[in-house]
Amino acid sequence: MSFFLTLLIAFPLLAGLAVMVFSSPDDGDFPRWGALVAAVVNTCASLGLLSGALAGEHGWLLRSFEEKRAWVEAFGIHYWLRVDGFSTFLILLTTVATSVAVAASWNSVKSRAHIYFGSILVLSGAMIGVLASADLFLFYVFWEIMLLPALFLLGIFGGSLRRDALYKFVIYTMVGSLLMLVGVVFLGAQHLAARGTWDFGFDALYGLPLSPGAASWAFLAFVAAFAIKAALFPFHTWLPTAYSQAPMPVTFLLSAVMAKLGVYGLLRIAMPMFPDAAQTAAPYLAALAVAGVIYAAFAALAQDDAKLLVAYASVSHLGVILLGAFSFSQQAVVGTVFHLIGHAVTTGALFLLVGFMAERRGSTLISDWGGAARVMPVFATFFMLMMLAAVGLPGLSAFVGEFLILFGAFRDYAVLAALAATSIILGAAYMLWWYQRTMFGAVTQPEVARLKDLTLREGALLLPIMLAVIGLGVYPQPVVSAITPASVQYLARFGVEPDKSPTASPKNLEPLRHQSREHAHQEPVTSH
Amino acid sequence: MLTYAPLFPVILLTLVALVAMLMSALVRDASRTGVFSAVGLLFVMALSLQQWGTQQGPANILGNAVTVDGYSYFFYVLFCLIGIVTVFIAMPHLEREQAQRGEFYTLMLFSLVGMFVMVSSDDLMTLFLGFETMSLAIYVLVGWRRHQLRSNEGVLKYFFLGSLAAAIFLYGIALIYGSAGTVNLQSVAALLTAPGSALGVNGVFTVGVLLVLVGVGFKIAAVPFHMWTPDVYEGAPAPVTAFMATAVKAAGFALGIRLIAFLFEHQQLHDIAHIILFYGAILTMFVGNFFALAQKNFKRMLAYSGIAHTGYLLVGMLALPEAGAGTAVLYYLVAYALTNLGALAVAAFISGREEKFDNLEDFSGMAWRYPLAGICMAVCMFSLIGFPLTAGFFGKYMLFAAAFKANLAPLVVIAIVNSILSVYYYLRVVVVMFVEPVAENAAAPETMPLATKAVLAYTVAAVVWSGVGTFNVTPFFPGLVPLRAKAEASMKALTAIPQARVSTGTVEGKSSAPLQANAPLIH
Amino acid sequence: MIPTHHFLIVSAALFSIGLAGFIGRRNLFIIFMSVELMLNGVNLSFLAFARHLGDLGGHVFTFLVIALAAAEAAIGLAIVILIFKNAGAAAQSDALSVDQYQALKH
Amino acid sequence: MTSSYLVSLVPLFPLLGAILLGLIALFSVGSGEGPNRRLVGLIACLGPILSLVVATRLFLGLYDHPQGYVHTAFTWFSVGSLHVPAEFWADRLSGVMIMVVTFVGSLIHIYSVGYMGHERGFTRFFAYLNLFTFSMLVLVLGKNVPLMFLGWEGVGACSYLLIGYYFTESEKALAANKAFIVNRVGDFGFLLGLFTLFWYLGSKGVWTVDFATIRAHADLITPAMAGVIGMLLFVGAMGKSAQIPLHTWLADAMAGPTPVSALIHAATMVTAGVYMVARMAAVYGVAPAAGHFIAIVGMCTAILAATIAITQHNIKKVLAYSTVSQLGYMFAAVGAGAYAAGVFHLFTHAFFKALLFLGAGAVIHAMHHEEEMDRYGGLIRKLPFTGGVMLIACVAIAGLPPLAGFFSKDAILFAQWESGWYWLYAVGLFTSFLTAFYMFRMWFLTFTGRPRDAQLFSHAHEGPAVMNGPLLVLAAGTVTVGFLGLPEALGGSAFAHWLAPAVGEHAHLPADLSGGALAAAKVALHRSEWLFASFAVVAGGLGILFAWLKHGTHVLPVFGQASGLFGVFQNKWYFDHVYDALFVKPSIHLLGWGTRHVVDPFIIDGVVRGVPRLYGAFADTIRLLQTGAVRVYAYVLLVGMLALLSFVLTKWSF
Amino acid sequence: MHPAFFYLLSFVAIAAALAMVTQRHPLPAAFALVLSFLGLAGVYALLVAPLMAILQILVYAGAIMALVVFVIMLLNVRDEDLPREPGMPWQLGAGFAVGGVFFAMMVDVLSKYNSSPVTVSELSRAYGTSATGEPLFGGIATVGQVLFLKYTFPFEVISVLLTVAVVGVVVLAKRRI
Repeated sequence: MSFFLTLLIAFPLLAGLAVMVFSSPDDGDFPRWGALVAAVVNTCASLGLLSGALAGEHGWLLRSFEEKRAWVEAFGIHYWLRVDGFSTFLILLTTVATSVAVAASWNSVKSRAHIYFGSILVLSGAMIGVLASADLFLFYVFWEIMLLPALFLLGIFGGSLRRDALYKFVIYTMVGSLLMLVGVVFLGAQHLAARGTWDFGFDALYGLPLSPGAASWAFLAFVAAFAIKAALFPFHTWLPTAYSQAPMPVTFLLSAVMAKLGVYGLLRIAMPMFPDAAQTAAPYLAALAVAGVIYAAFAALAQDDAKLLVAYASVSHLGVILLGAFSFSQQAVVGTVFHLIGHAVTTGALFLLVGFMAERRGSTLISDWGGAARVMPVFATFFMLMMLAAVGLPGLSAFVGEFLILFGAFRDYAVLAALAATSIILGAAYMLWWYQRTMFGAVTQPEVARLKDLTLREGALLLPIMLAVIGLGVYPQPVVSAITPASVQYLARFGVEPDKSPTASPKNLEPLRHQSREHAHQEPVTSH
Repeated sequence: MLTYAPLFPVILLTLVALVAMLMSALVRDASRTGVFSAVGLLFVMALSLQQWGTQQGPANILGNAVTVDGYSYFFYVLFCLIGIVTVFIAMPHLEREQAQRGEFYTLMLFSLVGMFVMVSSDDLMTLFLGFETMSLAIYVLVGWRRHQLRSNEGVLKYFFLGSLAAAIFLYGIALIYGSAGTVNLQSVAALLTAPGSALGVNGVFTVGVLLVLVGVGFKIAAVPFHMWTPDVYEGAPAPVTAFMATAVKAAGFALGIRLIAFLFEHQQLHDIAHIILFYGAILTMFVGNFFALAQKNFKRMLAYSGIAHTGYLLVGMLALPEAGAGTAVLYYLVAYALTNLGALAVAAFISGREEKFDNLEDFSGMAWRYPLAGICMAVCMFSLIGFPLTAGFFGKYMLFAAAFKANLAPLVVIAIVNSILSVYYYLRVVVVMFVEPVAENAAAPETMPLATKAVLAYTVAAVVWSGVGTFNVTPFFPGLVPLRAKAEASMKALTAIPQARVSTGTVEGKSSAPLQANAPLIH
Repeated sequence: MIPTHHFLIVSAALFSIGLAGFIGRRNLFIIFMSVELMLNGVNLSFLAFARHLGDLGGHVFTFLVIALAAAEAAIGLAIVILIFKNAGAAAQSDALSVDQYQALKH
Repeated sequence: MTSSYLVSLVPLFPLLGAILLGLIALFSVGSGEGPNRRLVGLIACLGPILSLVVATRLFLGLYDHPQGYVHTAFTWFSVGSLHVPAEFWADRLSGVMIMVVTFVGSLIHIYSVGYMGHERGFTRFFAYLNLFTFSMLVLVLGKNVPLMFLGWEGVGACSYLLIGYYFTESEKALAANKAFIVNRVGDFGFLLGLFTLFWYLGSKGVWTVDFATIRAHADLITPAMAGVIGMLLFVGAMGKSAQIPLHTWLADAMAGPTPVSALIHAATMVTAGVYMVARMAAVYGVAPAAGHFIAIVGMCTAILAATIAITQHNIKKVLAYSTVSQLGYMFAAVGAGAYAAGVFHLFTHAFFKALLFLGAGAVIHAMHHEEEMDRYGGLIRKLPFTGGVMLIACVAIAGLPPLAGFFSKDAILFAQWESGWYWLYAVGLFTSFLTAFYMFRMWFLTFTGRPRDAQLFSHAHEGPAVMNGPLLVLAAGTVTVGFLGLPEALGGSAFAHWLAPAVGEHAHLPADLSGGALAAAKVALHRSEWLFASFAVVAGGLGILFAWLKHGTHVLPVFGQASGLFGVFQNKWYFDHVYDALFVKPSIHLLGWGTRHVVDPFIIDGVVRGVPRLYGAFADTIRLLQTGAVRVYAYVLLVGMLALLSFVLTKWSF
Repeated sequence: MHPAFFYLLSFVAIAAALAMVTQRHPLPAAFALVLSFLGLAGVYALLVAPLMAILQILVYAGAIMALVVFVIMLLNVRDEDLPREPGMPWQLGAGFAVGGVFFAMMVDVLSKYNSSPVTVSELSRAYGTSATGEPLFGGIATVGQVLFLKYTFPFEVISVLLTVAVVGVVVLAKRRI
């Protein structure tokens, strides 16, 4: 049995606690360096997951990383970790995002740095735990632990409206969590009723015979929990407040990973464990998701604070992702998981940039900016790239996922997918408008004229993100093919067979209607 | 001699109490009495644990006036644990209040004797006497700050309402005695299940049972018998509040479970109890959570929160026929006790002299001044919410699981709604302590006494440790870990009694048809 | 022979008068004595039942209750004294009124 | 054929150039002078020129391999039935396109070295331009729809970047936004078209996004479905190629540097829509209704843009609307199924419109970036070369033989007539008159008459050789390329013949004729071709005459606000006003404002905050029930007890 | 004994009880309560509970009530210390309403408690008779036997309870702690 996943989870958790406990409140350097070293080490370690993921035909699970131990035997609760195509890259994303978040907060945390950096590490560990759990109970435990450091980071280090944001955040997520607890207990009890024992292992709960009426309620309980995390309209209002009030590196982490976990939960638990209820409810949920896409896009259009604008943009994009999660075509499912990563990179980067803007100008109000591209050209270049990535330009990270989702969802919900596709117009509208108002135009404010361009540290932070943005956009196939087997497994739970592979064309290329004879029946010259 | 072995823990505890009484008269340094009490309780706990491990089945001695079974031992250990922690909360507290007197520990020990009695008998009258012994000692403890009006008022209210409840309880016992001819619960259970017996549908008996339930409901603060709780909790010194919120409530539930367990043996009584508990639980949960939100005083808030938790526990009691429900209730009691001890230990420390600063706003920013207190409070609040990796989570989880199995899904949903409501006020405490600026008027000393530190560290560790759920590991925390492991067996011992009675009864089988539908308590 | 339930009804009457006194009066002493009256009502029930059943348990219970009442009386009176001395000094009048003590509320 | 990897090389060179230049630009920030402009210019021109070399090699090879070359570089992404390789396909259609792109692109790169020589952000400009060339090449070479979409969006982004090149001027940045967003509306339709196509074909058992496979299986699509798909895809073309109602961005796009306008907004990018429709010829072949619709939209755009063009004062705006108008022609052609004619017009238009823009650039360069014709006049004396080449281009676009525009436009108009769409033909003919009018109006206003700004006039001078060279080459092209597409009467179109394997051949004669009937039909065809050609020549000539009468003879033409119908023309038919009132303002001020200030804070958060607030208020109220009076507590206790007792005693009888 | 004794004694007990709750000053109320207890002692005697009757007089009416009276006197309750109870009739009326409802319910329930009681002869047979022919039931010997054989544990518990009371009173009443 491998300890790899346990290490991956426990290392940041323990390092985080150690940073909190063994550092004096006035000391900034120890937590900073400690957290950075821990995060980077964990990032490097997590690369080990790729050995399995990229090995090619590895089947559904990376069996070599699986760990299973009894935890509470009386209730069939296991300490059971494993990863598959859905979770591998999200774990990688988490570790990388943690490192970036730590580095991005280097100078911005003035006091209580030990709590700050410790919380980030604990958050990271809990998120990896959520992603690696193969037992519903364990999943729930990690899910809840995740809330704590987020609470601290928002409540202690947040902006001036942090109390409001904190309450909203907590109320929303706790409502979701407790509803999920009902669902967890329900599933356990159903297993008990059907099989005579308690068991919370995912494998035991998939395909469990459920009583339809109660199952749909339990399904909704799970969906509520996950939808709140993933900011499904109309449960999204916590997100803009929390994202705009949290320190930007934290927002980066929340937006890049935590919001994604809601979608992950849908794909891992809510949908496949209640296939019937899921298929019944999916159109309505998809409609909500699409409503969110459009709604948040319009809201983003009307924001005058960059933080809120990006937050609403993120809600809008999450709507697209959720649409994918509620669809049952392979493209949509793979696209959903891929977009979790692709969108994480772009939105995360935008939040980082907004953070840099806040550090420089002391304000993220759009009206406090204007013409900055002349003053900080390198910043403007990075910003442009991320902005174009965020609007889903092909060849950059967000395109593939968005395309696959819309593409796949179109099969099940043509009208909804079409409505969701309006986000490519609206997204361009608010993003470009924002960029233009912030970066373009003449420099009219003396404060803007004094701004400094990107520092080396910030550039070094953005560089890997930039490479990821381009890399995922240009050559997504390795990731896509690693996700694919898991998606097949996932769809099989709904009785959905994957489409046949592209047909070798049943007939040869025939001449067109009016085509002249001498060019007919000539094969194109190909070489691969 | 060995016939009386099951009584040894009670006897030992009484001896400890008597020695403490002598010490309080003779030894000048009262803190020594405190230490002695703690050590004595440790011994009692060790003895209980040892006997728990060795004793086979329930022991009925002294003409069935004493029944000591696993259930009793469970509570012995729990009471001892609470007692020891209370001593350590009280010692620095009393020192600061300059009210360090041996009688405090003596009375606490005597009230523990009363509690021990409450769980060592099936005889209603004995139970009642235990109940009163406990109550009388607590009355005095509540009024410990005798020059403070707040404390006086608390004891006044508690004493008068307590006497009223005691009288009602006693009247109930009288009616049961009159209708059943006995006040021994085992005999009553046997009569209830005896074929052709009309006891279960006897009006006098039923009213007697209801009156007894009112008395118990008073002690566990079930709505509408809860009104005294916030006032008394607020008026009492924090260590006493801690003791009341944990030990007294646990004792009340110990009594309640015993009563309910035999009531459930009879169909009609089961129906009655079911309906009462059902609506009582809902009412209790809602009242607790609604009132708690509006509180500004921390101890008052905890009092209402305690009422809400009584509601959750009532859900568990309702599910009692279901396997695991008893375990859930007992485990919940432990979790709740640990959590409240931690929270009130923090309050006892932070509130300052005479607890002038026990309003929530006075706790503002205190987590930064006293990190351990902050952590402890946060852990306790999260445990009360039912957050994973805390004791409260497993408690709630087990309760809900049992209730689900017992087809009480509506109650579970209501309980969840209430849990959501409760998040508000629990979290506010954490927010106040961590997010708000440090309060200027705080009067707590700069350094935290060792005993307080020990208590806080212990409760944090215990709450988290039992939340991790690693029950099978060698106990790091005396009394805590085996509790969960053995609670199941203890519940079996308790609920097996009526069954054993039935099987040894005069006539085999149950003749009355409705009884058939009644599910046995333990599968 | 007087039917047992006559005794029981007398007992219930005493208990009810105790109840009425408890909630109908403000005087601490009278409230206290109302409780005593209720206990006596219960005692009567015990003895009536004992006679009815021919069982001496009721007598023992009565005995125990009397002892209990003594203990309770001691504690209760001590509390009343304490309150009277403390609060009486503070409040110029109505020191014996139970309604005087309403500081802990809401 | 061993050299098929060359297909992937074509877009590679500009990409490498773009990356290199981008890095140079990024690392030279703050280094004062910036990088060596000569070196940068060299690198910049190298990309498209190398591509041109490779493209020429491929193009020549296509003569023997009409089905083209395919090279799969790697798998872009592949999920289940959706297989999207990065696969490039040079067939005869894309062959023409890569020639246009690389040839015109190279010339414009060279021209820009001169034109942009003194601009800040020189390197950045060429990085964008190279990136554009790359995207455009991907667009035309991509063998499947998503890959084409990559190029499609890529050129859009580059267009955005280049229009906003002078970003310190807010209105130019806004023009860039507008271009991108309006294009996105088109892309929206394009994507939906792709989705419909894929899932519809998939339902027939063919899962593909590959152009060749789609072409082979287009007959599986029902006409109605093909109509829907065709319309949706055409929406994409509308955006990219500035057709009504998505044409509004192109005129604003003139905010970019003039070479950009020449390359992107005249010669290449804007023709992508036409190319796409030609690529999907098989699908449109199934849906004649969609074709008709496209033709109508095209012709409407043509005349609408022409009417606007006759009222514009800005030289680039005139050219911009001219472009829109010409694009309309192209769509009219492809709508009528005359793909060869459409693409041929695209081909010739690339030459003369690039020439016009570059010539205009030379004028603007000479006039110190003054673009308003109000201040031109008499420039032929200062800029004889520029005036000369522009005259050639104007004649070409006016449709006078034997220049390129004559043949291509004639073929289009004839195709309308042949399709039986006589109204469209009439509109086209009238537009042809307007075209000649506004082009010569522009030429006369610029080059003849008296100078209207003496100071600017006195400083005007011809551009450097690096600018004039490309003008000369393009002029030569304008004169000669027309002969590739002769009408049947003059021996038939080599161009159409060349394209036939890719888009099919537009049959001028019924297929079932033979012998004498065929010969007779041929004679009739040739006669009508002559007839219609003469109509076109007359229309063009009239236009020039009118322009001469109105503007050539006046010493000082009147400029100012036109009124009446011309007012509508000058205000671009109020499209911008309507869009602003209908879409832009309501989005921001109604929907955006409403979500931000009403729905989120009051409705949703009203619940989120309201429920807790209610909870709090309720709690604050009921806490008063705890009065603190012992007797009240006792009452509650006793009443509770009595309620309990009475409930039990009444529910169960004892 | 004649049933009239029962009704007379009951009347005394109830009337005295009523008098107790209606007195303004606690001292007359205490005396009324003593009277009531005495009446009750008589009823106890009617119930063949001589020991309890004696204890009632000795301990209850004697000791406990003496304590109460003593405390009332000790506190030297002035008139103004007594609660002004202007609305006392109303309050008491409400109290009696609650008590009355309870009483009515109890009467309803208890009146069904009419099975035939154990007869005197049966008592005599079970517990024996004294020299005068009275049953030993309820006498000091029989009660003591039961108390110490069957109810040892509660007896021990009550001793603890009394100890608690002692300690408690010491704590509460001491001048300074």
